[in-house]
Amino acid sequence: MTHAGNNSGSYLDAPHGIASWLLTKDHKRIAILYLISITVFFMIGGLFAAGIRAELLTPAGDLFTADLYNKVFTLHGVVMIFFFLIPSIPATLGNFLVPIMCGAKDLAFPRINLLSWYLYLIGAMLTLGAVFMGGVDTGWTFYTPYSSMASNTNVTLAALGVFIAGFSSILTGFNFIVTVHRMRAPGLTWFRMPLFLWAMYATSLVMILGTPVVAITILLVGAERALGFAIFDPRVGGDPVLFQHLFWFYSHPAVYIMILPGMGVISELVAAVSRKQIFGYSFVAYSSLAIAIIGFLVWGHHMFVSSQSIYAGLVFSIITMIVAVPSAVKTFNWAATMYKGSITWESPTYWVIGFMGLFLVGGLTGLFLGAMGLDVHLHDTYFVVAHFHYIMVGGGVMGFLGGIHFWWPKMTGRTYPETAGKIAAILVFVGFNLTFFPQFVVGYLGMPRRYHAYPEEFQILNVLSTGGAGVLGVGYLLIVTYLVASLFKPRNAPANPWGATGLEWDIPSPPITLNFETEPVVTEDAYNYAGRAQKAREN
Amino acid sequence: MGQQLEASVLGMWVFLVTEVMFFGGLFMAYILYRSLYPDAWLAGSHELNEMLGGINTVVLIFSSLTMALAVRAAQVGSWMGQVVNLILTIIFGTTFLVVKYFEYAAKFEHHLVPGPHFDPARDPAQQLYFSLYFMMTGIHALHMVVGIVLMLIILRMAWKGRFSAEYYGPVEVSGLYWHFVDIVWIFLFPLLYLIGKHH
Amino acid sequence: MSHISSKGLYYTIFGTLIAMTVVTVAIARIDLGALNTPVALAIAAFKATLVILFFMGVKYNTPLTKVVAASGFLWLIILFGITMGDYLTRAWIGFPGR
Amino acid sequence: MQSSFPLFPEAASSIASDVDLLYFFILAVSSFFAILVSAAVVYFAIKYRRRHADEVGHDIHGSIALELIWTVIPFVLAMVMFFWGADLYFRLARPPADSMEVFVVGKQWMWKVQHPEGVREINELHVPINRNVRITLGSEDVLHDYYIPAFRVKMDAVPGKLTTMWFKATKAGTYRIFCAEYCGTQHSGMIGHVIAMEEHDYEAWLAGGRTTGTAVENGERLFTQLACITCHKTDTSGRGPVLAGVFGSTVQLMDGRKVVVDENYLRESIMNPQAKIVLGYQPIMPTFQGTVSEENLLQLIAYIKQLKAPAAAPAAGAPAAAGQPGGK
Repeated sequence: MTHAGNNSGSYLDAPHGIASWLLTKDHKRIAILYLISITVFFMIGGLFAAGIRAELLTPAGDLFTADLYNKVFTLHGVVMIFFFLIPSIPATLGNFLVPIMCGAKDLAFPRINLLSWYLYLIGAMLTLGAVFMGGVDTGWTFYTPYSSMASNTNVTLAALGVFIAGFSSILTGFNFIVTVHRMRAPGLTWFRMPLFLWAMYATSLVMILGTPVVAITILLVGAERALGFAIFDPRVGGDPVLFQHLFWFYSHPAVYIMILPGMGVISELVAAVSRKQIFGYSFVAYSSLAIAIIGFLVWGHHMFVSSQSIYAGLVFSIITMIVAVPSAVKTFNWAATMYKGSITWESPTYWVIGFMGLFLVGGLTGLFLGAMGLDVHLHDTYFVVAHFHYIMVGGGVMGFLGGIHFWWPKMTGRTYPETAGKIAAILVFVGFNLTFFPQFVVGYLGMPRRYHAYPEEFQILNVLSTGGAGVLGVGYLLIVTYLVASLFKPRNAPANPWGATGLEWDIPSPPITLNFETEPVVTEDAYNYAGRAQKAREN
Repeated sequence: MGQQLEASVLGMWVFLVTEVMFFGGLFMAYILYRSLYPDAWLAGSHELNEMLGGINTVVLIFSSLTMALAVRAAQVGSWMGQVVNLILTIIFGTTFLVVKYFEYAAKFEHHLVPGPHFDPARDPAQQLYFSLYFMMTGIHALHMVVGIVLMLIILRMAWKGRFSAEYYGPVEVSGLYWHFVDIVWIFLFPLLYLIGKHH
Repeated sequence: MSHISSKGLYYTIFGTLIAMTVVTVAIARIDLGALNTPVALAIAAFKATLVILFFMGVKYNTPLTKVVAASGFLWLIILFGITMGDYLTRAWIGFPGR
Repeated sequence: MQSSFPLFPEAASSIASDVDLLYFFILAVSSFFAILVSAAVVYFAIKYRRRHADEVGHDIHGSIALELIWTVIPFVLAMVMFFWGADLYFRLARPPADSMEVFVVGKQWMWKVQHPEGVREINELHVPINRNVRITLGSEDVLHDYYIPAFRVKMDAVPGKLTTMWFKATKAGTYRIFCAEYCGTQHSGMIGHVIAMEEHDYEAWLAGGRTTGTAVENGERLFTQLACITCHKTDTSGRGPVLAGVFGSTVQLMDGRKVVVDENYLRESIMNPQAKIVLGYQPIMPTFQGTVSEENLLQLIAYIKQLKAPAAAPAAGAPAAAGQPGGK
């Protein structure tokens, strides 16, 4: 099914001009706007990361001053988390695919969708403003009383940026929830939905229930700094640990905002590269909801040594162990999906396997940290740093890049060189492991995080880590290069290059502005490869 | 139309859930510090004017009634009903803010604003009470301002006769927001003003 | 949604809300001991429920809207309950900061 | 101190090898599943590779039995890890009764240590081996965290309250101390050493240390200097409660609550006296916020802690019955 003739009506072409993009209400164009902005922020965050790794090449703090180093790691965290990871998959692939997978013309509230991008931009600009006005040095966690009383940096401005970006995220989640509830095409029942939609729905729940709490918390820190109010101030009896409760009430679930979409992408990719119904569809679907909901009950595992009550610690620890189970269920189901599949060796497969390898390590090392007695030793060491990078970069970014490689022909109408795609996936996988695996070892040795200088016995592992970061950086640059280069080539992508099922593959690449010429009617389950092949044989 | 209205109403409810959680952080701090410092809370609430708080509660309940009637007027297609009730809603909302202004002014006068000018003779833990008082009522008042602007827009649309029994979504959806802001105050009033008035 | 309540219903709700406001102010003047706060909160919750059910029309709305409205309060309980669970059990072990 | 390229930290406390054992258990379980799943994925990807362009996979939808198996097994293993970890954590949280006490105060960017005998040190901590050491931690400014990797112990120092940690060193030697909670510019410079010594070496070190009186003596001096004594008299004629025997007792507050007098209650009563007024007393005590440093505070607490109720107290039964004026 090639709609070469229809490409003139593609969403990329009409209407023309910058204004038509900046004022667009088309979810696909907004996805592209987001894609461009988060790529820019990924590069900024990556530059900060390179700075961190360069400083840690030697034990002495010789590249940056301590102050500068603290600002660099703070901004690495703030930029990567709030301006890259949280919007990464939801605002790009999610924006692009949620309406199409629902069989709808657009999201429920297209104007609010555009507003969310502008809020993101305003938040990002304020935070960048804080960078240019001298930076901020509190760590992305903004812990009080350091952030409210001790730091002399631009905390208020950076916090305001994060606050506003939070609303951008809320609006995205809100739009997805209403869209999934109200805009599904006839016949698209909940259990016929692609698993990516389930994952986006679960993610959106976390966004709307958690984000407002961190927003008000950051606002309170702002009020302490700007107005002299006392909320967490220990001098008048305020409790800094309350800040940690409120902060992690959002920021732990926020980890699921970063990983659930990646899981959704991988569910799609596993089925497509294996040309097979996903194994245990309903278990994978429900596990997304379970992770989103149970994930709200575990925040105190960030506080095992914070002077939180040990009994509260018990509750948080046991629920943490429980929330590991749905993640394990997903992983086993993905692996089982490949059993007796028809597995292609095109580039998306490399990302799928890479994701599984890294996510396994990330998830399993969470068990070390959930076990309280062991966490006392590991808390705030490089073990934690390695763990969450395996989850958020190994899981989140691999999922994001896998998704980008998979849907790139659909989004842009272009194809990228397959070999380059495979090499990039291997480089990222190898570079990533080389960067972060040594950090588990150095973490168990006791190297604390956020250290500008460190004892000499940790050096060799840090050198390995920095070397790996170089490989990782080359991998990312390679991807940006060939994807951007592909934009200058003619649009030659077929409507369904992977032979995958799903409404998005039934429409031309790139899609027309209204997605569908006629409203689609769904008559089959998702991933009905066997059924379709059967039908093809009968015809 | 029904589809669109349903989506908007659902959307507003989802948004209100985020609002609940937004205020939830403040209430969390309130619960904790009140349980830790009951005496400071008692002393703090004695500085609030229960009469003004009570008047504002009644004013907001009036505004909720006129809001509900405005939505009803739109549903039955009464131009007059919409315009009159919306104007009343705006008037009540503004009254609330004026009263609030006088309350705030009194707090400034009595050195009850937390920070360097806070009355040093008072138990420092009262700074927690007044910080929360200003944050809670301040953010609530900000929501009132947004609500009033929203009502002005709706009033303009109603004036032009944009709403009918077939199309009244914007009135209904803004009404939901207005009622929510009222509900927040229904909790703030006893929690901030009425603690231990028997003393 | 398409349900239109009678004006009479709105006036009745309004009257009840005003009455409950008077009651809560009056009760605050009586010392109920440990019950002071629970009673004040119960009255506030009752008033809020009236507003939600009738003025906001949840009573006549879809089950989905009811679930959404309830979820906000459920999540509040999670936030309050678990956090206070920490503070209330802090002294149990008898070692400071544990 | 160690080889120049260690891959595993030294284990020098009574709990360290137990923590390591849990670590190796989880490591073994994790490795097993990581290798199992990775191997399966790679094997499937090769074995079931696509042979021709329009081939599709088998029509398999799932298996309830398998789902149950891979839900229940991880769950059971996770619960084992939970109980094991919780058991260790409770041991780490409860200092044994016979522990010797050391006070540590974190301040941007140093660790100030006071031994009960009066010896003080900065960024170093001398302890005897084979004795339980209980550390009471305070902070002068922001959050810090006292971390001794070789002992596998760590605890936040939280401004506004005191926290506790303990360990028993088992091997003489010098080990690193880190600040593990980010605390500003020189966070990575807030490091030091624990010097674990044989008992007799420790005694010799203590004897050779310069001291300005024991913690209790310093506390007593402060108690007079700050004029605490004018209100907190030894008999009930003072405007503040009698402090003898108050530590560990339960007192009734003005608002009807009862609290146990522990280190944090004493601390709060000095820094923020209005917060919890004992029944029968006026809220007249001034705050000592800004006047008393965390170190002085720990000395005052050490002094108040050892004040014993007069032996001939007429009150029969509990040393300080509830309702009887207690702390302030």
